[in-house]
Amino acid sequence: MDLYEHDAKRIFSKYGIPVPAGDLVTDARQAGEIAAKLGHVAIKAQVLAGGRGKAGGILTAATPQEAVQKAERIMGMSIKGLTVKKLLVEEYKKPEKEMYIGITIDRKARSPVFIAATEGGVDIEEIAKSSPEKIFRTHINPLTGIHDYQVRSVAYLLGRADSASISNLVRKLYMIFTDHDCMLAEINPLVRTSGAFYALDAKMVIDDNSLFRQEFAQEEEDELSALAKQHGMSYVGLDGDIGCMVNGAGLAMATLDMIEQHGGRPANFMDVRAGADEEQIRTALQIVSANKNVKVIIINIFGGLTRCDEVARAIAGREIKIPLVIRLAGTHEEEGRKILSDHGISMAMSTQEVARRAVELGHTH
Amino acid sequence: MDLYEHDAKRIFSKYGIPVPAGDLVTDARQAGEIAAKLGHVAIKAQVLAGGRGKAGGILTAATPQEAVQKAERIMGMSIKGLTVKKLLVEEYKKPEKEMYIGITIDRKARSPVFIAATEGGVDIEEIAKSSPEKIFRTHINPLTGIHDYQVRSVAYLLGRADSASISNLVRKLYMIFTDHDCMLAEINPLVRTSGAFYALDAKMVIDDNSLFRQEFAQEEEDELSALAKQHGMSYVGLDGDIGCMVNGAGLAMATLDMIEQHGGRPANFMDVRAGADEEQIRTALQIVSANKNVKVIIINIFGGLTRCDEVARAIAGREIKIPLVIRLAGTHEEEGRKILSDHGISMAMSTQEVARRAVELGHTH
Amino acid sequence: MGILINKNTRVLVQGITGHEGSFHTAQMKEFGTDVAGGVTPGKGGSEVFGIPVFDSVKEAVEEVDPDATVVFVPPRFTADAIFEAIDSEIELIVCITEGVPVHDMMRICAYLEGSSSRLIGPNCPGITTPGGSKAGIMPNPIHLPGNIGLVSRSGTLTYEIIDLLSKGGLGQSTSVGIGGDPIIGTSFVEILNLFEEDPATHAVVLVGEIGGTAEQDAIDFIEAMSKPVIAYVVGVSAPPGKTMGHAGAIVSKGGGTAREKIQAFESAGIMVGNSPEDIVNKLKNIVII
Amino acid sequence: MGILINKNTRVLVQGITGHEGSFHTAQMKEFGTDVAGGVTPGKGGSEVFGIPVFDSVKEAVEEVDPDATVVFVPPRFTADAIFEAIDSEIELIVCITEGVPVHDMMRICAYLEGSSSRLIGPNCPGITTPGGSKAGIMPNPIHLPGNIGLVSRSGTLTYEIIDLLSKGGLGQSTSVGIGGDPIIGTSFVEILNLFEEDPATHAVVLVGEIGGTAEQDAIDFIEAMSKPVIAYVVGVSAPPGKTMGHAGAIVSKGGGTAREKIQAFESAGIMVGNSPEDIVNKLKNIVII
Repeated sequence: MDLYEHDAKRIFSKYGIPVPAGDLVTDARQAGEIAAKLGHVAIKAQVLAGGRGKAGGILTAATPQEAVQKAERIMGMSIKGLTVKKLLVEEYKKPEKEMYIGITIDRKARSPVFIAATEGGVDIEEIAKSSPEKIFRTHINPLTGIHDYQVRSVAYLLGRADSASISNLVRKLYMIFTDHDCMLAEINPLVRTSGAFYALDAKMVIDDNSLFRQEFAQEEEDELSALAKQHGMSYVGLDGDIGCMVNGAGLAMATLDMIEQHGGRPANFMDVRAGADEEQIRTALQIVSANKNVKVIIINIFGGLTRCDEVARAIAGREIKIPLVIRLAGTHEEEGRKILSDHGISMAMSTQEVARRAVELGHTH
Repeated sequence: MDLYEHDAKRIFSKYGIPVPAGDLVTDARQAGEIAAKLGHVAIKAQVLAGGRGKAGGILTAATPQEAVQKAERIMGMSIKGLTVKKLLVEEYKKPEKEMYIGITIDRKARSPVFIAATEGGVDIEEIAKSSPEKIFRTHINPLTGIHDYQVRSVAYLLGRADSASISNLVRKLYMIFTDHDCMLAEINPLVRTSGAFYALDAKMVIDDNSLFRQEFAQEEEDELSALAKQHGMSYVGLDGDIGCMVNGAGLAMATLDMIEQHGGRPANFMDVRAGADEEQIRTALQIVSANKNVKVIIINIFGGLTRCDEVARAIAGREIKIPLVIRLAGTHEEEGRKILSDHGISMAMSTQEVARRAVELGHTH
Repeated sequence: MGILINKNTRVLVQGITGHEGSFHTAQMKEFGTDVAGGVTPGKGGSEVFGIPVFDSVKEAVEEVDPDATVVFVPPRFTADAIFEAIDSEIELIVCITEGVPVHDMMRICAYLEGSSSRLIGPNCPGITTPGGSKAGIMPNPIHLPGNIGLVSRSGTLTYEIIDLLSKGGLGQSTSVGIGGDPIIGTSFVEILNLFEEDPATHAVVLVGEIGGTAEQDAIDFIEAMSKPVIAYVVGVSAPPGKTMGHAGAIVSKGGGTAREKIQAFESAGIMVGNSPEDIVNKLKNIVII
Repeated sequence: MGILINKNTRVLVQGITGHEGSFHTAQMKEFGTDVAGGVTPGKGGSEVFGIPVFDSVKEAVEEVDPDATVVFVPPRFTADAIFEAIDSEIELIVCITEGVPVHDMMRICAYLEGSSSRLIGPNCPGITTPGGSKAGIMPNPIHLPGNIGLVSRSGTLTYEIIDLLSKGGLGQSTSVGIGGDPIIGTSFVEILNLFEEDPATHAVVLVGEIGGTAEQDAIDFIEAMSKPVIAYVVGVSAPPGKTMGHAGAIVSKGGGTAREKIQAFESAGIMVGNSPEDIVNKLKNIVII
């Protein structure tokens, strides 16, 4: 899960990484009160999307009046489909120097990698592509943690005169990364201003698999995803009209791909996970059908621990009226087929077939 | 360095390992006051030596009067050459069951090893020899720390019904071991009494090399060792009459061995360490000669970073009157020999020779 | 006859008394797997389907000497179970558990280096050598002995492909699910290498997903293989940057879309199927030729 | 011609600008060692005796490509310096520093497994191949090229033995101080194995101390060696349980006295000298025979 900038900054601050003074507001007028205290401020849309600056979601204001005006301009704005409901209003820091430090996971090396660059504030990937020599990388052994010599390398790169403060930031960022099971912990830009360092932006992505031991309030952008997650399932809304309910992420993606290959458009991705029982399937059906665009629903289950007869029972007892295209295979497949045929429901024999039939059915509706 | 039982118990207690209530006293009468509060007490001599119990250094008392009497009996007692100056007076716990847990370093495996036994209170090495199958051992990877499955193994061994409390103790003992750079951290016996567990005794040995990062008050048993340590040297008093001042522990031991081979008895072990300069050597001479038994002093230096000319100058300018037998070799050997011969001092050519000459000289004194 | 496991492989089940563990233990036994023992701490001394249960892997090793272990324990305890298996020097560890924290996996993978164990997974369906043994959770009836090697990052999608292969008369030497998570114990290349060296395998199906660059990393190796490989990559229609159930199915910042992977295979002259049916058809052409 | 180092070995010095580091760098150069570079963080760009100094081992590797490194950095920073050398894949790391915490060494030794580096030490005088190269702190004038291999846990005692060997006409193929601490990177057995395989070595002197069982652990290997080995163990007169300067020179609870070690060698039929002179005399008999 992604953390909001203001949540990440709260954690940074707790670990002693300096961030600009500021506060979160949900009402544009509050921006004026904060500006009255802090003077020149930056007003930043809090949405879980990149490119906020380019979209006009980050503005500065020199006076309280201006702060209110700018805050009003940003509040309610839509950035990459997300509505801005919260703003971070913080002291504006004019950077003398902008740098980048971040830690992410290198899947190939199977270890964290610390990345630093003497340029920041712009897209680090752009720099990585155009001038790879400007990007410093060092892999961290997950059993030992970051070594002092690695910390020193980053510090010498970013500023020999400031190496003590930078070393400190590097160590703290690594602590944040490991303590919070991060997939990413990033300061971009890290700025130097009047001899001090500040994290002007803060980004943290938490490993979803770690949430049983990390304490983060789940703040989903949409209700259906949140509901699915509550039930141990995974749901992502898409903009088509064919609802999908599949067990297994790979099979779910294959189903979406084949809907598109047949000229249809999926309304969602949904993985009901292994071992789903009758009730779970019923809940999944409710979630998928809650999307008003859905004209037809694909149920594509290849059962292992999930039993086809349980799925069939959930289907037979459904309350929704949207047409279904069903494919059940694997554990208790025969029993499942029998339950459905007793209810007059026919079954497709493969993902290919279920996708084709759903697209056909969608067109006739 | 060894910690006193009461110091180790203070650390155990801080980490949440239960120890009997009690206090340290330096006056036998105080034992009565503590017994008045605690009831039945155990009175334990605080000396850095094993076998206190057999030597009569651990007694119990049922009343305050008895506590004072027993404390008087122990205070001032000599155990393995050490005078008892402090007593730990603590609540007497009648054990239902005595066990052993300890962590030490396995030099061959180059890792910590956790040792547990269902019998405790007696010498663990005796059990290890007579019934090795009763001793549970599990090596700990120093990069990962103790694994839960290892903790569980110990807990199941010592008491399945109490596995949660024992697991807790095991984890804490390992934390103590790593946090304090221990060579040994041991609870013997670990007792179960009225459903609760207590560390009746506590032993910790700290790696001397770690003292730059560990905060332990140096409490040396004898002044000369303490003085030597202050100057970065190593001194151990022995009961012979030939003083020794050598650079390097191996060469120092070889020197002692050869003194004995020639029928003499060394008065001390001393390693002045690499890089000793004129002043260091002068201090070392003072320490060695402070032992009143010393009739003759061997100076045996094979210089690397230590320069023979500096050693020679220290010898030439000495203030003590005890005869010296000298051997200097290695860096600036010629210059050293010249300085000594200018002062009319002759030199032996090997450890063998220096030992032989010292023994001869000792006999004529 | 296939890779990694065969009918002589003695299999241990960690988490044998759990819901999933016991279900799949029964399935494995039915398949013909020699399930030699199980481990559930605190349940040592009991039995599951006549299989002895031990408190620890160490005891299981002493009593029943397994060659492989299948891990079903919940995510919170998975890392410890794998460490225990590695320390007990079990050669092959198959971790089925979904939802293991990535940081735990990084530590485990670093620990595996220099050990004598191989880890498959986590979050994988395991390994099936048809006619031999199954160490995992693939449905029993879909397999057919043959000479196609299959390696996949997916679970249920793999079942469908195996099912279609079998129905099309294309039996499998071994099917291996390496897992869909960002950090896994054994890579495509390592499995491809085993298939290349396995005389019973004549052609290989590789099933990839969006996320990471594991598919691209395999290309150099595939180009040097003597056996034909056909690739299939799902997630073309997945919106970039959205989490797709698997932590592994996130489009990583630096590339990793399904389209990029498919293009990489095609540029290298490696055959790509666009559906399970297509894979079967293309394979039939190869195998006939 | 000897083991571990020879005249072509390119040596790096970590901690080159320190008191000890610079002194022994000069000594090594004088001996004929190819000292290719040095490292002191913050002093990159400077020079010591014409040798370039770098901020990091990585930079040194890029610029001067060393085969070995000699570590002189203080105990507080030693572990990090060794980790840096391992991560930079330097083949041979010789750690001279005395006083490195045992817990640091345990972590390093676990880290070394599966790495491409070998560590000698810590708390050791290093390695000398007379007529070839020196990576360490043994005094220059005492060595003589020849065919005796020497391996020792001691420092200055080793110098005396080498000195007597040389004066007795018994030159050395290589002398190795493995260090006196409880946890060291390379054991007696590993060095004995190198001497056994080295055609230039005809006989070996092993110098042990009280503490641990490293000497006993070597016995099986020595018994299988084709070359004669003569052992010398000091600390017979050391009182048990007293710290003798080296952390390694503590008589461990479970055995490890000098007398036990000597008896173990003698029971196995391995020759034991009782003084440096005795070693030289006994070796002369062997070498003549």
